[in-house]
Amino acid sequence: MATITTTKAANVMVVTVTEKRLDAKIAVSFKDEMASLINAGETTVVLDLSNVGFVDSSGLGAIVTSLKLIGRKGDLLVAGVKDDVMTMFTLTRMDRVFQMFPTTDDALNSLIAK
Amino acid sequence: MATITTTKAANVMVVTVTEKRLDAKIAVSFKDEMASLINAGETTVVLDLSNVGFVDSSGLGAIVTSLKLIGRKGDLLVAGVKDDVMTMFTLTRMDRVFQMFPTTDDALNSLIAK
Amino acid sequence: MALLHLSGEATFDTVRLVGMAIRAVCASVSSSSEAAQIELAVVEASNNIVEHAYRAVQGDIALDVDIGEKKIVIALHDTGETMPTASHQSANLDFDPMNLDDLPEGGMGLFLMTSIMDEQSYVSVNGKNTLTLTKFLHGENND
Amino acid sequence: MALLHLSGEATFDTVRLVGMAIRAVCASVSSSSEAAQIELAVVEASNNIVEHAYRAVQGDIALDVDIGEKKIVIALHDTGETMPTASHQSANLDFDPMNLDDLPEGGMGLFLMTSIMDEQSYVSVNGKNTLTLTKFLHGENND
Ligand SMILES: Nc1ncnc2c1ncn2[C@@H]1O[C@H](COP(=O)(O)OP(=O)(O)O)[C@@H](O)[C@H]1O
Ligand SMILES: Nc1ncnc2c1ncn2[C@@H]1O[C@H](COP(=O)(O)OP(=O)(O)O)[C@@H](O)[C@H]1O
Repeated sequence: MATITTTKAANVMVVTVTEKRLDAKIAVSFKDEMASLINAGETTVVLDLSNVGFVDSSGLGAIVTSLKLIGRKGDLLVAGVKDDVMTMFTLTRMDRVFQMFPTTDDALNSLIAK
Repeated sequence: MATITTTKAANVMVVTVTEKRLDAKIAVSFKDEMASLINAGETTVVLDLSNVGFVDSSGLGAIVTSLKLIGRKGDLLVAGVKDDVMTMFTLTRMDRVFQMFPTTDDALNSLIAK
Repeated sequence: MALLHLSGEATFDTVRLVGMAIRAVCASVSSSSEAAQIELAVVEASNNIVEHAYRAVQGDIALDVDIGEKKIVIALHDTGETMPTASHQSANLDFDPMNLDDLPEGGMGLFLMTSIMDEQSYVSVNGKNTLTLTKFLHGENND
Repeated sequence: MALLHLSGEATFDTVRLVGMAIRAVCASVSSSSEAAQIELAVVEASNNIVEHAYRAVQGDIALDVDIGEKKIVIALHDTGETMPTASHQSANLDFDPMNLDDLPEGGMGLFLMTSIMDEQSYVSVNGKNTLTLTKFLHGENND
């Protein structure tokens, strides 16, 4: 079962995590699905976490892996992070690594503005 | 520790349950506190359950005991019942026994209208 | 999908923790209102163990919670007094809502369990009582 | 106030149920955001048991959850490999957020546990490992 759904908006791939928990149980599948997309050339990605109520360090690690895979070729923006999940980003200081936006639209607008 | 707080509005006693759970752990204390009030002559009571997220059959039983104690001398109106707690009233058909109101103010208004 | 065991001393404090834990794990496969009802059924069953199975004596309560995609099965174990057969077979609640004297102040626990859960079985073997409650899940888990 | 035991086979499915149950019982004495953090700490500790203590072998995970008014104490038990002393003493997470190559993809679990919980101890006796996590509660339980 896929952990994500995707929609293409112009040259941006919006990836929505469909699971409520991005944790050790699904981190590997999620990482693989992200890698397929990125390897297929999708290097400007908005990751929509608005369905996600819990992220553990394997889930966060898989997001970091995706960012590294994209590298300097593109962008990985994170959108829709709930408060409890945001704590995970701030505790690990990953809020300074990722560009974070309240909604997918905000993330898309920031890309258009460039 | 008291399970309720009270405020008097005209001849009506508004009883607010302060506990999140009206269950077997506190049903006896709650019943005793209600009995003291009723025995002291408070026979028109609005019971505010807006803080309560869970009621079990001992809690519901204690409310019924209070109603019986008031008897035909007065009134016991129930206000602020949350959805999950309402299910308890409907399953047991106690929603047909008690006059129920969305808020304490609605309950007070219905008494004034009389 | 996964099995979780819960246990503790049979007290009303433990029942609170059990209830909250059950609601949370059920909400992962069920709607939040259905999870709240399952909590109620389990709390009623657990209160009965504290109040009736152990009455004045101490003892433990243990639950096996099986969270599946199609059903939730919760087995409650105690080593106290066995429930009389008459009790768990007559779980009705008849009263006239208009007649104050007729209103029940107790005896609603078994009725609630039966109303909420789809299947219920009770066995007592070698002093160990097990009440098994099953809830079948329907369609999407909408909150 | 009350002690609840949780246990199950050490799998990521069980860890999910444990996490949700822990959050729910902690929320009864703590704020909902603090309860979410405690869930995270316990999930990290539990994942480590699945991934490192048992690695390829099967085993059980058991938790004692002590919910008090002043503190929450959670003890995690396993009978797998013992954590090397170096591991549970060096729980830092240093990296340059601007340097892509330097970003950690793992190794954040112990750091998170240490950041979230107030006290942490680890003992291994006769093949039984126990990690004890303590969180002190402050003031009112506001949601
Ligand atoms: N686990 C049990 N062990 C022994 N007796 C029980 C148990 N559960 C229920 N009973 C008996 O069945 C009766 C009805 O239970 P219930 O409907 O829950 O109402 P209540 O507990 O309020 O009396 C109890 O009064 C008790 O006599
Ligand atoms: N319960 C445990 N049993 C054995 N080794 C452990 C345990 N927990 C952690 N470790 C060791 O400590 C290291 C750091 O753990 P952690 O910070 O959680 O990161 P990660 O699990 O992502 O490697 C692990 O890689 C492992 O070698």
